[in-house]
Amino acid sequence: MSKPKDIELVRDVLDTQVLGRKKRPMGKVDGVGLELRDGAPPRVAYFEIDGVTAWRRLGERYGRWAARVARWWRHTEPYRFGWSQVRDLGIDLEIDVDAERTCALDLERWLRERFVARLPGGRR
Amino acid sequence: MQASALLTGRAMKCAVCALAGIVLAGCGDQSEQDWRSASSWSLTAVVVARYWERGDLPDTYARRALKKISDELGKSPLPEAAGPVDELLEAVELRDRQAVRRLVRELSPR
Amino acid sequence: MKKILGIALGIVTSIGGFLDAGSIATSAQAGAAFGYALLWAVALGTICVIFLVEMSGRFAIASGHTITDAIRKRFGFAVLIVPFGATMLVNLLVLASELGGVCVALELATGIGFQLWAIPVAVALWLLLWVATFDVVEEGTALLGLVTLCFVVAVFTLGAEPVPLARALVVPSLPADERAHYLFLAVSIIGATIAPYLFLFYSSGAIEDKWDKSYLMPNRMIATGGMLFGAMISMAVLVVAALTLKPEGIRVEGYEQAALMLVPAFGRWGFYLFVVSLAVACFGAALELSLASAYAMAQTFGWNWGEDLKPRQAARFGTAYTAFIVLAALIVLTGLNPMKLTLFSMAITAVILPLTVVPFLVLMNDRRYMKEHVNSRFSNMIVALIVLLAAVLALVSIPLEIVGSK
Amino acid sequence: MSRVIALERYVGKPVRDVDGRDLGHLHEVRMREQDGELVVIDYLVGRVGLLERFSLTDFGREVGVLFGLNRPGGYVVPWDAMVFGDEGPRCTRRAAELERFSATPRAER
Repeated sequence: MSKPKDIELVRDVLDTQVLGRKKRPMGKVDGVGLELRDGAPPRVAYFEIDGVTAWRRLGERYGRWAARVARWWRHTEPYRFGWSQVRDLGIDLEIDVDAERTCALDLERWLRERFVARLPGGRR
Repeated sequence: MQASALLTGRAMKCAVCALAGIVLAGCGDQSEQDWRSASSWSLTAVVVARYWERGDLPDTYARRALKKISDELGKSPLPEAAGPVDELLEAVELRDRQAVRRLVRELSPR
Repeated sequence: MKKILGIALGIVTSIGGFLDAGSIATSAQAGAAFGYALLWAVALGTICVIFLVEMSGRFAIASGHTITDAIRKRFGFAVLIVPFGATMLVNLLVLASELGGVCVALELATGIGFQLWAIPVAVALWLLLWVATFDVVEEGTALLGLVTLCFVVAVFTLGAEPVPLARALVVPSLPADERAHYLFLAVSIIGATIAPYLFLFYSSGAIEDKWDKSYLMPNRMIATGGMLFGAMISMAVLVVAALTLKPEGIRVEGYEQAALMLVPAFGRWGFYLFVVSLAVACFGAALELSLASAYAMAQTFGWNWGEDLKPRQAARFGTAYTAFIVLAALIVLTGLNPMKLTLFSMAITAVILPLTVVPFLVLMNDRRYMKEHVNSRFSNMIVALIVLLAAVLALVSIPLEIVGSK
Repeated sequence: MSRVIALERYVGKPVRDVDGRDLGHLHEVRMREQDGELVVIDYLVGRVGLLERFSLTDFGREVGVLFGLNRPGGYVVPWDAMVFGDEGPRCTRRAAELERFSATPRAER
């Protein structure tokens, strides 16, 4: 378990795979919220996992389309976590969170209930 | 019946030779591909018939292949070439090996 | 001992990915139209794919990343989306070609039109992925794939002369006639040989099997041995077509014509061997392709992935390949000539190759990912040259082929 | 007074200095952990965008030479000299006042 002190945000964090507890994949670091403060250096407010955020990086229009599509599975807000929740940062970024309980897996749960469970063998 | 088969068989033989000749001479550019393809399909029909007659191909395949070749030739610049293929097809459908053998002998280009 | 078994298995499984609708269609056409002349294209593609597959295994071992994963992290989402989108599109076309190949094989065997087979074949494919585990899928198709060795046997039965064969393998030649079609076929052969899904799939497998440093050598052997093994079979297809179809004046435009090529070698068995080879090779490739595409999606968006997970545990992954198979089946249902579809998919593969290969090469030279295992300059040059050459040739020859066939 | 910006939207965007001179693209944010928080030290702005992301190792530079991109280097903008507005990131100092850096292949971390 290691958390480096010096970080190059784009190279080390952005687009890195995020794992929850028990190494459960949750998504990628799609966005970073940076808090700009008066008289103090900016700090990371949160890291964000959200497909809509990722698509928005291609342009505002793609972001709007992605948001519209995401509404199908009632996904309305991005999943956010702070630096204090990060336990390990290397090839992947591990956070101390139970992935299943987060909105990062909205689509996963929606597909599991609406689609996979209705097909033969999908309940196993 | 036999005579007419012979006649159309000869017509096809001529057609195949003519096709091959045209292809070898390399005529018009745009239609060159079409001629090549038509000649190849005609020759395929002969090979299918020959292999079938030897008992090397199942009936269903031989019938379907000949049908398809006949369709392809019908669309080609030389739709007449489809005639002899239909004849082969008929002989295969009747499982008349002798007729097929004879047609193949007549059609095979030297 | 276990590793030796693993290597043997790796070599055998790579046939599943190597010999597919693309290789059979392009090799058969090339042999029938130009004799041995295009053997160099198979050789060139094989050299390149050996390097690429070895690299993707080494990359997984050294960095712990799959390729898609690393491209996203290194270059960002906006850059990844370009090769990702292009690869997905081509994968879909190729999957449709493979499904089409299985359907045509069934049509040849039963006389029932290939479009009617699209749905049953797609369902069978999907069900295997849905309920079976990865090992069953991979090893099963690999063992069945051994039937394609019949093409190699046929080369010997037919008595191919080795000298002209060897010359065509090493010395590229340009025919006097039909140069545009010749180039198009060369490009399609290279595209069929260097399928991107092949090395994307391979790197995912290495991560899933948790390869460590001790696998560096086995990786090299599997990549070289497996790809050579596969190349030998697709060369055999080309040689057999040159020996049996070309003298009859048959140019392969449909699988009906290709189906004749083994008859002179094996008689009645020849027809069935061709049909079974086509069905097995295409089905194996379709399995790998569906999985590889779902892997790529999961790794792009960070989902759960892995064939050993139950669909419940990886719902997005399962949905991805399901959707993929459905779309491919729809393409087959449109009734496009499967062989034409295959040839164009292969040529387009050659066009988009640089999009995945160039970022991958940059990664292979990045010490932060590769540590001391970075590429040598030689392998960089080989892969970059072949891939760029193929892409340029493809861009030139695809329009010519379209104009020529109208 | 503080506000939160979506940093990923500014990555790769062109940056101008106070005189309107083009500095290159924003391609890296260097941070350090201080008292359990991740804090910005400075921003790297390069003449060739993607410079940091396409780590310029030997091969990268070879590709760069081929495509005429081989002018590695750029400016280090301290945290207090960067403003994030609607129209993109902007540097509040002159280019001449900024520290330069060159993107030579770094040693392994």
